[in-house]
Amino acid sequence: MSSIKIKLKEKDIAQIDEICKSFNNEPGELINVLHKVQTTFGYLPAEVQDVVANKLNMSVAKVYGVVTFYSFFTMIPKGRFPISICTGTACYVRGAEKVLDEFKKQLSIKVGESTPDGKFSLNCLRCVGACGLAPVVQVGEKTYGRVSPDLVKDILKNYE
Amino acid sequence: MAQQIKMHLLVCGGTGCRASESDQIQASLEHELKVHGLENEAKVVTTGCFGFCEKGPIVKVIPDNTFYVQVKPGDAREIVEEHVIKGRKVERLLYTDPENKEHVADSKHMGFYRKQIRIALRNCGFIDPENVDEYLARDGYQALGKVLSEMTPEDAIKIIKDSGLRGRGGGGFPTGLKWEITRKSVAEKKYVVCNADEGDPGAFMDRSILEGDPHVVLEAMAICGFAIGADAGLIYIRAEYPLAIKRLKIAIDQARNYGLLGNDILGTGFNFDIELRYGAGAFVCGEETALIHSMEGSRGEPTFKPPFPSVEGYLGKPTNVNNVETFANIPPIINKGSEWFAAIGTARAKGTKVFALAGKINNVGLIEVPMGTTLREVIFEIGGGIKDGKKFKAVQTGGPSGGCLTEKHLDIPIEYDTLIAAGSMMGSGGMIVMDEDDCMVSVAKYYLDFTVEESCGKCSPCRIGNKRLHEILETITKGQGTMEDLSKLKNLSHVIKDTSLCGLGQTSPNPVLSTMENFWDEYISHVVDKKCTSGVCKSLMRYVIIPENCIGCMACARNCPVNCITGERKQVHFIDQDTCIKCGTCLEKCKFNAIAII
Amino acid sequence: METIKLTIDKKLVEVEKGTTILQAAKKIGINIPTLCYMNLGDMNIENKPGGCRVCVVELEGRRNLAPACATDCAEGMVIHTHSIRVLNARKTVVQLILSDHPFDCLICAKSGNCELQSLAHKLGIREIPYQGEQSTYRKDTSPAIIRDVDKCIMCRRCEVMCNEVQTVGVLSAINRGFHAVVAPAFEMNLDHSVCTYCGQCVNVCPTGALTEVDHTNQLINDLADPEKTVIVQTAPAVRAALGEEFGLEAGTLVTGKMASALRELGFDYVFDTDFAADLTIMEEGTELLDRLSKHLAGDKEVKLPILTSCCPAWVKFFEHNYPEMKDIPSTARSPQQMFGSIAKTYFADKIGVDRKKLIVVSIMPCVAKKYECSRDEFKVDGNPDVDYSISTRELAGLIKRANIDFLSLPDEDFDHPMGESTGAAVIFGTTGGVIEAAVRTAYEVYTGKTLKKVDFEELRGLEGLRSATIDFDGLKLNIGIAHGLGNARKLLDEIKAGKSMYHAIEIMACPGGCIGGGGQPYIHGDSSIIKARHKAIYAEDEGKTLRKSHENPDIIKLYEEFLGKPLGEKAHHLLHTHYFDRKKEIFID
Amino acid sequence: MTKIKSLAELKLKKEELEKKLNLREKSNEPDKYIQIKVGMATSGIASGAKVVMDFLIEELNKRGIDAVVTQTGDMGYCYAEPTIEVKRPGEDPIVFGYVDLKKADEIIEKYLKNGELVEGIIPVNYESIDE
Repeated sequence: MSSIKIKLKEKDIAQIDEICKSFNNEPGELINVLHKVQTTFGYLPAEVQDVVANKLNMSVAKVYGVVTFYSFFTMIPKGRFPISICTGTACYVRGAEKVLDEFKKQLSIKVGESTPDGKFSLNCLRCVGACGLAPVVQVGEKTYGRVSPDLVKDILKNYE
Repeated sequence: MAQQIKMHLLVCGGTGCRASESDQIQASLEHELKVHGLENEAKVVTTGCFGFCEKGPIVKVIPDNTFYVQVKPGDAREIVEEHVIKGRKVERLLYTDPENKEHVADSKHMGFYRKQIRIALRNCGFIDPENVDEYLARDGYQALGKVLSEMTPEDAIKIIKDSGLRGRGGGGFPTGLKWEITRKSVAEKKYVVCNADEGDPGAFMDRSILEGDPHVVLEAMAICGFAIGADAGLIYIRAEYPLAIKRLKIAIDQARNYGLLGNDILGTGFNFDIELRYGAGAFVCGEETALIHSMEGSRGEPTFKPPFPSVEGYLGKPTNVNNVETFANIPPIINKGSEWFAAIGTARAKGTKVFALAGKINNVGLIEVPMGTTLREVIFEIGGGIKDGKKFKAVQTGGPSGGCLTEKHLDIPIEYDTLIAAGSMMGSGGMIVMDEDDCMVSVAKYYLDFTVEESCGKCSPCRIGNKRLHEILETITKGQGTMEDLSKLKNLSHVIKDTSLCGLGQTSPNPVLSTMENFWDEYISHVVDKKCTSGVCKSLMRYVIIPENCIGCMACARNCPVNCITGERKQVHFIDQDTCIKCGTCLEKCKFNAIAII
Repeated sequence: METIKLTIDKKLVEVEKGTTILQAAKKIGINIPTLCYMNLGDMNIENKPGGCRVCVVELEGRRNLAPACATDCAEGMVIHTHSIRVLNARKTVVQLILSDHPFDCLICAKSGNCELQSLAHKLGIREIPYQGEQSTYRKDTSPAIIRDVDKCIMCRRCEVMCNEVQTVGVLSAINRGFHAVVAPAFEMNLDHSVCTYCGQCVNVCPTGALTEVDHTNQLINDLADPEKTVIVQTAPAVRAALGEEFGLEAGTLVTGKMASALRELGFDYVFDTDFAADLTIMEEGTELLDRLSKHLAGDKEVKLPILTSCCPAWVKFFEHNYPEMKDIPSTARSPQQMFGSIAKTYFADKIGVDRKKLIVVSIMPCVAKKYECSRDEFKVDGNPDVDYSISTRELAGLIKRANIDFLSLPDEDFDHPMGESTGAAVIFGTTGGVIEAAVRTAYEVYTGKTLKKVDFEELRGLEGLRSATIDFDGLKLNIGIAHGLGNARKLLDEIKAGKSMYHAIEIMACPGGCIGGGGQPYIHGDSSIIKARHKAIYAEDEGKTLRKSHENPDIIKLYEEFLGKPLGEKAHHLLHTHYFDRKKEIFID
Repeated sequence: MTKIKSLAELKLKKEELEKKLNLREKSNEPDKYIQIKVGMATSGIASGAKVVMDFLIEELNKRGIDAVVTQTGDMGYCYAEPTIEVKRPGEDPIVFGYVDLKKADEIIEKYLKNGELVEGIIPVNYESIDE
């Protein structure tokens, strides 16, 4: 998984340093650190992982091993409006797959990708627990319930 | 005289209802009360989940137990003006009984609640989870006080053992015995871990408890700490549960402020504190050894047991891991006694179990029933039966580790062993109901898709075997399966179960095996007849024109995105099967029922 | 000791508590097949992830099958290791592994040495019923090691070697599920990573996922080129292991046969790295005494301890991890590089061949040596002092390819002048040897006395970390020895913290020293082989008439004719080097 | 927040706090308590029902009687307003008409405390006004 090359600024490194320090530079806190760092940067580019590894005094291979293990962590920047489709069982049996297909079609991207303009990104997630509203789609913080494929266009229109 | 609060308006603040703007409902209600000068007579309380997620957002009016469903922020004014001021219920917001089409005013009379006994969920939808005082008012921390002041650790363990409580997270290991083993492990440091990494797709009971009653988990963990000799607790919680995390953080602060966590709890000299650890999206971390590795900052790969966490767990120290629902049962057991608890349920499974009802069922939601309740009672009485009057086909219990049960299993009492005997399992309590429109081969494939995605990759049968199972199922749903594939499925499933390292792999073929066992005909029709009777498997579907009904209006041909429909005006049309992408547009556009799926 | 009685395949066995089923079975002659399991008992290295599930056995009363490698015996267990259920499961598991493995066995570098291949053979697998998607990854070729991750079976042995034993931390399991493999961060190329090329990962890889870069074809071409004079040097540890490839018992010395095989292969001169090892002692020993005496005289500029610098993996390790201490190791080049440097100057002049026409090849128990000779500071106008390095394994392959009946070869001697060596040079091949050789010379130079006994038993052994105090006629010299980079790290951290008590430290990257090098014949988990090689090295030393480096007549002559004196200007130029700060040298691609 | 330093303090704290939750606690199991419904339609409010309801809640609380007081819409006895329906646990409900503060006091003292009937009962033939 190679990622887009970025150059970290001094202040970014200072920010990562601060996050690591807030966890006492403890290698056992790696996952908590990565959560915080991802919240700050939006994703976890290789350069950021390198700094984290350095600060926590662990191998960057291990950091990468952890990043690639957990689906919550991403090395690809999310779109400005990240779209997440719940593919939990409740949503699945109520047609989440068709909704997902429609999003793919409308946006012409695959799961895990972002639109070329960086506006939308598409991801699946497992059960947000709003099974009463199945199928559920989240766009950023906003949750849409009982989404059917023909509603997809309308949802996307909200972000024009 | 000072006005006394005579009415509580409980607004569900669970994730499901929040997703439907329940926080705005709360704000609107408060606003309306203020406008009408009623702030001192009625108060709005945000609670945890009521369980009846199907019809959320829910507002419940106390003391008359009026249960308003699918409330919108704009309904606040009417509720205040009609109900609070005039005492008239807002009829249109009341729940309608699907059986007799009548409004049900009092939640006590709803079929959904009638059969439930709430122990783990007793405070959910009842108290404000962000207010420790409401928890204290409901016997909160009394059990901890009792244990610390009046019992020895052995006494506490004995009560839990006698109660017959078994782990609610999946395996059903006796909780008291687990505590005892951890107590007996000698070490200078021990840990209590709460497994809140609920990962079953379609299960949300742990989240609801954490959101609706976070203190019960803290109290139970402290009790466990005292019993096993630990002074540190960790809650491993999914990062996907921001609301639960927020409420846990508030609860931990409040408990610390009252001295119910921290040093010298209730003046007994007992120290115990709790920290949060976040999961990061890995289902396998529900397995306790994987969970521990994840808490240590590593890849969440399971390790072979023994050693069990009770002996060698977090940072190599004895660690007691229980899940949220298990912990939620602890304080009531201590308060009311093991006999009270043991009297509920069946001979081999005591107490209650929380289930997340979802799928093609009328009342999607969270329920708690005594062990031994039948599937029929749960699905048809509490769950209100199948949506849109369709026919019940199967119920999947136990999440990706479980199996699909059918009509013939509906009357078995739900408990750990009976479900296993029927080819499924209790799991964490997900219950997905399927109807005649669900293709069981596709359902098995769906679960394998999940397992393949969530396998950690450490052991070869799970890493490669599940992938191959999924591929074979894919072949079958595409209509390219052979009878040999079916025997491969069977052998592979058995070997994966037999050889996988952890519970994930040891159970991942269950959806395949149980659907093969119960829906063999469907497999055969996919493989031999090349037909998917539920009409789910696209490749096996054919859209055809019924010549008798076709009037040649050309609506279908005009709308076909791939132009595979030909025919002159007023002539019978024809669909070219090689080009057809089975999008279904023609079926939708035809006004004359001239298109059929075969 | 508490014992346990159990039944395995109807045989009763009594074992100590804590014995695994695998060990108990072995005790009564039942060899349960394994794949990911690795136990280098003598080196204290164990890999027991319980991941491959090949060693599963049936345990009566247990719901599922149990991995024999990870399951402890318990009283009264009844175990079946080859019931139909076990055989079917084991076969299916291996079929699954094969279904995600390339089918290029015939041309795989590991063919014939592949544990997966032999397992498939042992289990009688004739078909792979479960076909499907295969994982594909980019092949990564570095100066020393090739990674072909498609062949990774997630046994995690390399990960254990790289992280726990060597603490290098280049390799980690990455991704999840079907896509899980072992790879460097960001799947970057090894040459962009902090890899030391110690090759311990290659040594333990059961398949062809990790192999060394092959230089044999280049060698065959050079040997056939009439324009070129091709000379060879052979490291001491090679002669103690090469015989294994020809079915000889581990620990059989084949120095003479090796020399004669090399001559048969067509080398123009067959020399010995041991010659350069003696030269190393002259330089490094002198440097030690120099720094020691300055230090004792109170010179604050001079730092102790002095660290050996013969091992290229170790050099790269400290360049990455401890660059702030790069003035501590001896500046002496490794024997391989000293040999090359002298060969392409002194010897080239002697035989009147231009250095560009003189091909210097080394036979090394090592893969890092391949990298070492590619380092820029060891080149003159782009021409490397040592052109390339061949591993022990590659040499064995070449001998076989050239139809040489190794076992019936006569014993021959090395050529002169660079073939003469002492026992001190031979022991370079094992942990503790370099420092013992240095002590032999330094003692006599420092005290002016002749050693009564050249054997310093206190410096020998296979413990990962050792220390000894040698009495230099009143001066107590504290010596530390580490082999395995994880052990080295411990000593380095001590130095960094200012807590080191040593005057001199010998460090070898590989467990056991060069005898356990990354280029040696595969031991397939049998660590007794390392022990046997260790013994053989000391046997060779003992058999030598000359056992102190400064007594090597050709070395004496070399200084007289060419170099002048140790640490002199010419020596400094040709035999010493400098180190780089590679801390920031991580590229992300 | 001050720390709770013993089990005894915790019990006191609970007693103090549970009053605030009493309303919900009682409505959870209303059949265990006396249930009073006050007719609160427009006409009821005009005739002083709200005053009566407030009085009942206040006084029941003061006099230590556990009861669930709810309001309900028009009971259909406009002529007799304000009206209240009282249901003692296990007994049939009774409706009182023309309830003013004095009458309310009498109902509390006699009927609620001792089960003595007081004047002003409206004969009804249904089980509960809500159903």
